[in-house]
Order: sequence, then structure tokens, then C-alpha cells
Amino acid sequence: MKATVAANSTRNVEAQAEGIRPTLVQHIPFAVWLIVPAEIVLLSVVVFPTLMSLWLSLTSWTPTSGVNWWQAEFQWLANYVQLLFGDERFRAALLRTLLIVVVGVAAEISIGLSLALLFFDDFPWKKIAISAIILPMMIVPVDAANAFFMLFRDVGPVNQLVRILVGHPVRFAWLSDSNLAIVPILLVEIWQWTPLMFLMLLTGLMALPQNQLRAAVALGASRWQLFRRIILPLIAPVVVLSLVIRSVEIFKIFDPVYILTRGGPGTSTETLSMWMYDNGFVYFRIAYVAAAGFLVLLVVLAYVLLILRPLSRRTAAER
Amino acid sequence: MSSTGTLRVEGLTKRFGRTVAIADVSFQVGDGELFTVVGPTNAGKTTTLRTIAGLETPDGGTVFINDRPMNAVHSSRRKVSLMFQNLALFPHLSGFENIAFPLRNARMRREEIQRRVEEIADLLRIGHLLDRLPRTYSGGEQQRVALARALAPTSEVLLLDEPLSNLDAHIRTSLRAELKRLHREFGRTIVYVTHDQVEAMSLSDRIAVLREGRMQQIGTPEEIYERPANRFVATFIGSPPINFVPAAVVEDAGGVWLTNAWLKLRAPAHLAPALRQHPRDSVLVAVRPEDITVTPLATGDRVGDLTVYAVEPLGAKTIVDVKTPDGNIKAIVRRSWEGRPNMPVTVGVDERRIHVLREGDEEFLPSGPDRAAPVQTTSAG
Amino acid sequence: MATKLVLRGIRKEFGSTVAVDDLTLSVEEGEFLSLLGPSGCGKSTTLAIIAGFEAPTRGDVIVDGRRINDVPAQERGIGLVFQDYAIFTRMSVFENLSFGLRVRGLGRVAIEERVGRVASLLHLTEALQRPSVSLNMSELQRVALGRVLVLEPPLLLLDEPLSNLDAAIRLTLRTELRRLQQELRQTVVYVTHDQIEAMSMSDRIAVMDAGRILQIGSPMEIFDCPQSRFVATFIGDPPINILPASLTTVGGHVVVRHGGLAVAFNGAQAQAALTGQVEMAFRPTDVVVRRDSSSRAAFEMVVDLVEPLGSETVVHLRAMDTAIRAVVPPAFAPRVGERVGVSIPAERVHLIDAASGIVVR
Amino acid sequence: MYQSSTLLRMLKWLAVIAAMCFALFPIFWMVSTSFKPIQEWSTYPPVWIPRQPTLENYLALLNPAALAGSHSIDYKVAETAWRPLLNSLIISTSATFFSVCFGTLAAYGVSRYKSGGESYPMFVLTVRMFPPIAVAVPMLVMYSFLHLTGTYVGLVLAYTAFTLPLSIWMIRSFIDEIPREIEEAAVVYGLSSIRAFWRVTFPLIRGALVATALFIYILNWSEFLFALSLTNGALTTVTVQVSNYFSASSGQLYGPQAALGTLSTIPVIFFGYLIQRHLVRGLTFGAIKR
Repeated sequence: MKATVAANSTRNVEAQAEGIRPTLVQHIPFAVWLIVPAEIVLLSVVVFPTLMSLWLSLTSWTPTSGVNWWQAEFQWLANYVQLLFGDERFRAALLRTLLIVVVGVAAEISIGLSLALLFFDDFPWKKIAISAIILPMMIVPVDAANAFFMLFRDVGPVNQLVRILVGHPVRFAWLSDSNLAIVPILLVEIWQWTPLMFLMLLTGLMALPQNQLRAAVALGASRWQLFRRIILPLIAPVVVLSLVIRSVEIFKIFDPVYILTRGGPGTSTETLSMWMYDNGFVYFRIAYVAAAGFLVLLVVLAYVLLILRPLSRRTAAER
Repeated sequence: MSSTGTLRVEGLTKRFGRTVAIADVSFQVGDGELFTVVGPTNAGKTTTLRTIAGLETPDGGTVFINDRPMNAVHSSRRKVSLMFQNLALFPHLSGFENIAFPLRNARMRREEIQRRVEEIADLLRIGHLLDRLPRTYSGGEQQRVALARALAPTSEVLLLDEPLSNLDAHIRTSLRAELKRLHREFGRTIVYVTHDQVEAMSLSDRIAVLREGRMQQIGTPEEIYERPANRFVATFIGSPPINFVPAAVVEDAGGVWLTNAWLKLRAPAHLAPALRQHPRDSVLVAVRPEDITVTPLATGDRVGDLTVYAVEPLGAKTIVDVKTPDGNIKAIVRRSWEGRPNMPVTVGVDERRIHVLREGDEEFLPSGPDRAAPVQTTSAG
Repeated sequence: MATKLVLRGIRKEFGSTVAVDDLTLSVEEGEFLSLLGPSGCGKSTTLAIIAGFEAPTRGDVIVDGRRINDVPAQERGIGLVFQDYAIFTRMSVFENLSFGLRVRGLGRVAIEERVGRVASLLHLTEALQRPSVSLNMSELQRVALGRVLVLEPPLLLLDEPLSNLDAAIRLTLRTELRRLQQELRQTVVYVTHDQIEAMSMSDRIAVMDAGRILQIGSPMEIFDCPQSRFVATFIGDPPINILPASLTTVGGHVVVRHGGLAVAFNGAQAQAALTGQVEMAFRPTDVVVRRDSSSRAAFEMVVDLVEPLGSETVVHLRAMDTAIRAVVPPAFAPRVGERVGVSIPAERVHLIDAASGIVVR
Repeated sequence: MYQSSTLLRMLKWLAVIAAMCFALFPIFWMVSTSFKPIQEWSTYPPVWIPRQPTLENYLALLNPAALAGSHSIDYKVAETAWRPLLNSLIISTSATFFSVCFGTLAAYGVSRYKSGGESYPMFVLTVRMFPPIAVAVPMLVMYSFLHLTGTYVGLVLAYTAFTLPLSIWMIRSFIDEIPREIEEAAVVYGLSSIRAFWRVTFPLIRGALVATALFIYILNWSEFLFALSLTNGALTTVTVQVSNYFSASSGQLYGPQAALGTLSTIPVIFFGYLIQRHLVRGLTFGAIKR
């Protein structure tokens, strides 16, 4: 990181040479000083532990092993190999997390976009309706998970509603049936974050060049043609952005799993974060978890780059 | 009130990455002069101004104010005022505080500031704006307050960046005259940047024409208009722009002629010597629209090559667009000109007022000193 | 192909503000009519009502005798060109031009044929495959125009299509647009705030202010015979001189006087103006300025400011509390402080009723 | 732009109402439960609106002993909820303060001076891509080494670090909106660069900074994972306390849990609506503005 700072300052000198900051000439170090406090915090709390974790992931260290972490026994990539090829439970958690990401994001974006389109036109009470719909995203996630826990209990209102719908008593064991337990977890994510997608996409829709839409209408486009040929291509960058941001967030899913099922029953709802929590804080397999953390980071980075690349290429072309 | 100074810019060069914003720009502005830098977008006008103000560091060249080099002086101590194109009024400060801002920083006494701001506000008739925030102003009012802020401090050079842009036509016309009157009364040294050649012509003591970062010509408005240095200046100054008509140089016993299929001009005395050196060359004849007369052909006349393409009445005058075999030319004719599109016409050119350049050249052929001034007349409607 | 458009008693309210007030207007087949007025005068709202994006609070929009108030915008088939051109940024030039035909489900061959025709008319053939984001302003403007022309619309609405352009290119496109309209014999409603554009292009101009049409007429009618102070001021650059004046009757003549500046009319001409406060208005181009101020009819004034514009020169003249603008040829070469003789031909002077702002002569 | 038929309008209304119900129902349930007496917590069919609304759940937050009669009380919930509320208040406030202060400095540098180079903002952002749990594990090791586990300092540091990227990005987007010329005008008219920022730019973004602070505050207040893993139970925040109301030994204390949930969510909702215009900007790293 030190190297980065040094590189940054030379870059700044170049920046001045290019005249990006004229008044800077008189205060060469000023620009660097500005980011020092933030940098100290990030270095000590994020970058240092990350580097430490990189070291640990190459060792077999646990707190119970009796040696200091920096003296741990080095074992190359053994942890990674074990994770990828030997650990069924880890792989299951990884796949489960990916499933939650795909289903959750798809649902959030499609519902969010539909809702945003509904709110594209003006109608009475629109502001109040928006305020109501975005309420879930403001709830403390732990409280949201608890609320869903209450809803999905055997004797909770969800079962009662299902009963009213099907017409005879049912008792789905939502939280203790290993096939069903994933449903409330997904639902609480969708419930809490669809409003964000809705708000993002609505903001995007409102920012669309109004005259392009009007032009399409004046040229005779039907409602569907307007959506398909004009709105969708224009809103695509916002959709991709939503996709990236939500995917990254859901990848980290922890609070609802911890509150609703703690990964259970068995390991049927165990996600990556839950897996890491159990292995790290319950079984103290620190080195092993560190390796898993790096794998996950790589997966997330690859995912983000994969999605963002076509987007940035397109915006570059438009400049 | 008047603290003025001279400005000298020598070989100013500024690059942004690989693009060259200005290249080797030099000029001198005398004490109390109103000097305009005019040019199209990306000419480097704003960069020039910002470099003088110290907001950009030049890659080469020096800025002198009162003969002192300024390159190492921070912009807060250069004693220049800059009126930004987007005005950059402080949105959170009242009109009074905006105008007083430079004075407070100069540690002027409180009563003195009060007096000074009120004096300037009177002058620009913005007394009623002093207690209000800029967001409540109209476009013209914002412009005036920004101008007042630039006028308030005792700066040696006043830099104005497109101060009249974004205004309605009528307000612009009247503010323009007002600015000129203000300058006459207070004699401040002003560098005025604009893309509008009309503004440059009407306001300036001298004009510098800039294109793609390079200086094209420096001179009084009359010089620039009557004796443009090159093709670009001739085209850029004047509206509708000057016409270029291809012709060949022919010399016979009668003298030197410029001819093409539809036009035969006797080369005027001030151009003849230069043209004689280029016999049979292809040249372009540059004619201002007001130096062209257009006459409809009477019925029965042989139909010529020239027809009216469009007639554009402007009220006091009319622009006629004439279609020629070599492209269209525009002429300014009197208001009640009777002609309609597709009508055959003949065209006359005041040959004493033409410029000539060789095809492919940018610079005009040199002309002698006896170029005719426009005919003196009284003005009548 | 050309169409007659009639607006009858159009009124549009937004909440408590009235954007358009009892507007009646008819645009003849093949006519180029400009709606001219300052921003906020209701001209764009009028356009939106014709296009079908706004429903009028009252009044009828009639095209070729058919009331189209209830026809939705996408079925009106009216060509609309926006101030910002509203080019579909994600599409190529061809896709932009063909959009209207594609949404109508035309076959590929027919589309290519019609797009090709319009593209060559507008010199866009070379640019057809380019992405629209790579176009310059004048190309964008032509694509916007071409996009509606392929549909051969009976009526073309243009909303300030030249206002985003550089002065030089604006001048050229002004001519081209007018030529094109004359060739296609297209009915055009052109919205602008630029009086020069309106003057130079239109068959007729409707001058609007505060939601109302103040005057309709040919450009020269509007210029020479303004009916109100607003129209007189709005048209013409440099703006018309307006001076408060007094009326006296001398012999059979009515003399209108502001300070030393006096204009005599014969009685019959000025009778209507004899009541109330008046103002005299005359164009800077109508002021006769002479070097010798000895002439009896001339009023002596001092040159206060000189603005050379190249092909003409604006002089500001002053005498006591009288200040006027005059336009002189550059060769006149006036100098600041110089004394000149000024006279104004009576037939070029308008009298305005000061209270109502109506031109009475 | 299009005129909708009556049927279509009705369908749209139905969809909107359905969405509103879906959004509001879980919240309704939490609030409703917080007013239910213990007998109504677990009946079937469930009680929708408390028949005998009571405040005893809220009182139990202050005095858990009152619950002892019906439940065996876990040691974790045997004390009043004041302590976790106070802890959350202290930690969230300090972390927000540091995050916004440091964030403002860095954002100003990035926006006006390109501090740290072109890719610095992106580098900062990668911090938000980490699953925090992956960092929490080595952090715990580091914290126990430095004796920071279960301390205010430890949590404040962690919260500051993990909200800094958002602070920087959000504030940067606000500063970017202030035309640079305004600051330059202040420089031309006699101020140094730093004073120009302080006298001109800062007053203009003050409102936006408050919004950023409230947003960061919400995040800190809602944080669960670090509070759970970096404290060893020595320091309880509200979110942890909420989850403590059910555990193996004391069973489900639905009433008090809903009561504390309601209480802890109220400030968040309040702040949330205050800064509604900026929420999207924050959650999308300043990419989408309103």
C-alpha cells in the first residue's frame, strides 16, 4: 500500500504537469494529505487484515495451535485445494449462495422494473404510494429478518393466509423443513431490497430524455414498441448497475440467514458468509476461512468485471 | 476607482494531455484598453484567460502584468478580476456579500466596503439586488452582479469571459452598449473573450482572432473587417459571412481581369500588381455580402446562369441567396427588394472592395494602400 | 400532402396558471407559419397541444376539417422536430430514420427505399450506418428532420430547431430549411424566440406573449406595421427607439415632440392619437443622420457611443434627456462627441398609446 | 403519454395496492406484535390486531425481570435494553463522525485534485465488495492481539472503515456538482485554495453532508455482523440485543423482540425519509442521482 501512495504522489505531479490542478502548484503535498486520514483507517482495518488473511490462508494456523499467527506453519495452497476439491459443504454453500444471488436479483429487478413502469405516469397519491413501497429498505435488516421469522412460524400469519387460499388447514414448517427454509430467506431479501431496485429504476426512468420518448410516440410507436425499442435500451445501464450492486450485496448475505435459520435445518440454508462464520467463530478454523474469503473475493471480482465490461465499453464509445 | 495596468503575454503555450489548447500566443494590452479575444469554440480563448488569471499553469511563455512576470504569483495575488462564463456567483451569499467578497479579502475597512459596493451597485443599477440571493435573479441580473463583483476590487486587469452569453438578444444588445460606456468612463484595462464577432466588433479597441490555439490577426475592428489577414478571419468576422467566388486571372490590354462563367471583374488598382504575378492562376475572390448588388432580369432578357435561391427579409434589409454555377452566394440588398425564388438575376460586385487569394492558399494576396473605403453616404430608411 | 390546420379557441391551464389563452389560428396548406415570442409565452405549449402531448383545457384542434382533440399522439401522424432533436441515441442513423416506418410494420424493401430517398434529399446517404452519437449538430438536425419526413407527414411542427447551432451554420440551415419546405410544399408550424429566424423564413408570423397571439401577418407587415408596443420592441435589432412624447396642434398639423425631436403629421393622420399620453417609436434604421446639423428640419444631437458591426454601424445619439440609436453605413465613420443633425421621416414614425401599449398610428 | 383504458387503470391501481400491502405487512406485523400480551404471541390462528393491547413488552425492555414469571430469562436479556441502545448510540455516532470527516477530506481531494490517482475511488470501492465476514476473521485475530475486542474503539474503527467508501463516493458526487469555477472565483478574489474550500464549497455542501451523515448513521445503526463477531459478547449493540431475545435457553420472547425492533427501526425510518432524495445515491455509490 505504501507503494501505492508513492505512485499516487508521482501521478499527482504528472497531473499538475498536465495542468489538471493549476492551483496545486503551490501545494504539492496538499492533495495527498487530504486522503491520509481515510487511508490510515482503510490500511489498518481493511488492507492489513486482508494481507494478514492472505498469509494465514497459506498456513494451518488456528488460535488453539499455541503459536503466534506469524509463526504459523506454511503449507502453500493446501487450504485452497481442500476447499475446492475436498469440501462438499463449502461447495454446496457456494452454489447455494449463487442460487440466492441469481433468483434474488432476478426477482428484485423484474419486480422493481415493473413497479417503476407503473409509477412512470402521474396518478393521485403517487408520492404516498412511493413512500409506502420504499419503507422496507429503511428497516434494520435484523428487525426485518425477525419480522419474517414471526410471519413464517408454524402458527404465523403466512400459514393462515395460505390456509384461506387453499381452503383447508395447512401447516407448512417453513423454517424447519430443509426444502422450504430457503423461501423465507429469499423472500426477506426480495422484500427488503426490491424497493431499492424500484427507486433506482424509477429515478433512471425519470431521468430518461423525455423528448426521445415523445419523439417515438409522435412517430407512431405503440406502448410496447416504446418500451422495447426506446426505454429498455436507454435504461439498460441503470439495470446493469442495479444488477452489479445488488449481486455484490446478496453475495454477502448473512443477517437473514443467521436470524431465520442459522444455516439450518442441517446445512440446508448455509450460505458462504454463514459457512465462514461457523468455521471461523465457532470452530476457529481461521486459516481455512481466510482461504475461503479469498476465493469468494475472486469470484465476486470476476463476476463484477464480467458484467461491467460491456457496460464500460459502451459508455466509452459514447463519449 | 481606476487602478489600471498593462498586460503582456509572450509565447503562451498550454497543453492538456496531448491536445494543445493554445500555442505560442503573444499580445499586449495597453493601459485602459478594451482588448477582445474572439474565436470559435475550442479556439483557446478561455484557456488564455485562465492562464492570465493564474488558474492554469502555462507549459511555455510568460504573463506580465505591469511588466512584472506573473508565472510564479498565485492567482489570489495577481490583482486580476475574472468574470467567469458561468458567472460563478457564490450562491449562498447575498448580492452585497458577493460584490464585497474581494474587498473583504483585501482587508478593506467596513465603511469603505459599504461605500464602494453601493457606488458600483448604483452604477450598474443593481441596488435592489444587494439583499437577495443570486438564485432569485434573472439572467441579466446575475450578469450584472457578476460584473459588479469583477469591477469592485482595484485589480489591474479585468478579464471577462463571455460576459453576455446566455442572454436574450435585446438584453445582450443593450448590455453591450452599457459595457462600452462603462469602459469609457472608467478606463479599466479589459481583456474580453467572446465567440460572437458582433460583440467583438462593436465593443473593442482592438481585436485578437484566435483559432485552434493559434493567433490569426490582431487589429482594430475596422482593420480586421476591412483587411482580414487570411481566409479564416475573413469568414469568421461579418454576418452573413464573406462569399468566396472561384475565378481565373486574365490579363489583356484593358488590364487584369478576374473572370469565371458568370462574372467578369476588373482587378482594382491595389490588387493588380500582385495579380500580375499569377497569370492564369485559379484564385478565389472574396466579396462581402453588402458589396454585391443583385438585379432581377427584365422579362425578355436572356436567361442567365444565376437564379434566386432564397429571399430572407430581415426588416430593415434583405438577404438574397443567389444560386451560381459555383455554389451559392449571399448578398445584402435593400429592404424592398423585389424578387422571388427561382427568378433569374444578374449580379454586380463592387470590385474596389474585394480580396483575392490563390486557390489552396490561406493568406490573401497583398493589397496596396489605396484600397477604397466604403462610399460615404447619409443613412436613410 | 399538405394540410390545413385550424386552432379554435384553444386555452390551456396548468393549475392556476394559464399557458395559452383563447388562441385561434389557421395555417393554410403549404404555409410556413412561425410562432414567435419570448420564452414562457405559450408557444411550446401550443405545439405540444397540436402534437397531442397536452390536452387543451378548451378549444379544438382541427386538421383538414377533422377535429383531432381525441386522437392520441401516436396516431396523429404529425411530424415533430424537437429543439434538442431527441435523436434515439442507441440507434444508428438508418435506424433513426426508419423508426417510424418500422413501428408501422413496413417491409424491409419499402423501408430502405423511402429512407434512401429522404437520406439523399438531406445529404445523409453517407452517414446512414454511423451511430447517432457520432453526429455533429447539423447532422443531428437533419436526422431529426429526416426521421419525420420519411413518414410524409401532412403537417410539420418545428420547435426551435436551429437554436443549438453556431451562428454560421444557423445561417446556412435557415436557408436550406426554407428551401426544402418550398420544394415539398409542406405545411409548417415553426416555433422560435428568434425574430430574425421568424422574419427570414416565414410566410406569416404569429407574435405571442403571455399565452395570447398579439399579431399575425407577413414578416414585413409585422416589421412595418406593429400593432402594439410589444411587437414593435420584439421585432428588429437594434431595437426600436421609443420616446415619451407630447402632442400639439400647429396649423393643420399635429406635432409630436420629445424634447427637441419633433415630427409633424397632417391632422387627419394623427386624429386617433389625440387623447391620452403617447409615445413615438421609430426604427434605428429609419433615422436620418447628417454631418451638417445646420438644416432647419434637423435636430442637433451628440454622438455618445459608436458600435461598428462591419457592414453597418450603430450610433448612440444624445441631446439633453433624449437618447436614441441610429444605424449608419460604416463609411459615415462617426466619432464620439461629434455633433450631427438628426431627422426622422414622419411616415416611419409610429405613435403608441402609452397606457394601453397599442399602436394608434 | 398514452391514454389508458379504465380497465387498465384499475389493474394498475390493484398492482400498486398489492405492492403496498406486501411492503407494509411485515412491518405491520412487527408493530402489532409489540403490543400483544404474552397470551397472544403464539396462538393459532394468529391474532392480527392485539385484542388487549398492552405496553408490557416495552416495559419489559427496561425491566426484563417482569418476564421472569413466565419465562426463564437468558443472562443476555436479563439486563435492561438501555445499555445496548446507549452502546449503539455511542458507536454509531462516533463512527459516523469519523467516516464523514475523513470522507469529506478524501472526497475533496479526489474531486478537485485527483488525489490518489484516477483509480483511487475504484480501489476504495473494492472494500465494499469484500464479504465483511472474510475480513472479520483476521480482524478478530488482530483485535485480540491489540486488545480491541469488545471495545468501543474496535467497533468504531471497523464501522468507520466499512462506511468510508460510501462517504467518499457520496460526498464526492456532491462536490462534483458544485462548479469548480465558484471555488476558483474565490481564489481569484483573494483566498488560498483551502480557505476557498472552507468559505465557499463547504457551506454549499453542508446540507448534503448532513444527508450523508444520516445515511452512514443508518448503516452503522443497522450493522449486525461486526457487532456480533468482534465483541465476544462484551459489548452489545441494539441489533445484537434484538437477536438475543430468542435463544436456546429462554425461547422466543416475541413481544419484547418486536418492541425493541420497532424502537430501533423508528429512528432509521425517520432519518430515511429525511434523506429520501439521497438514499439511492448512497446505496449506488453516488452513481444515480435524483
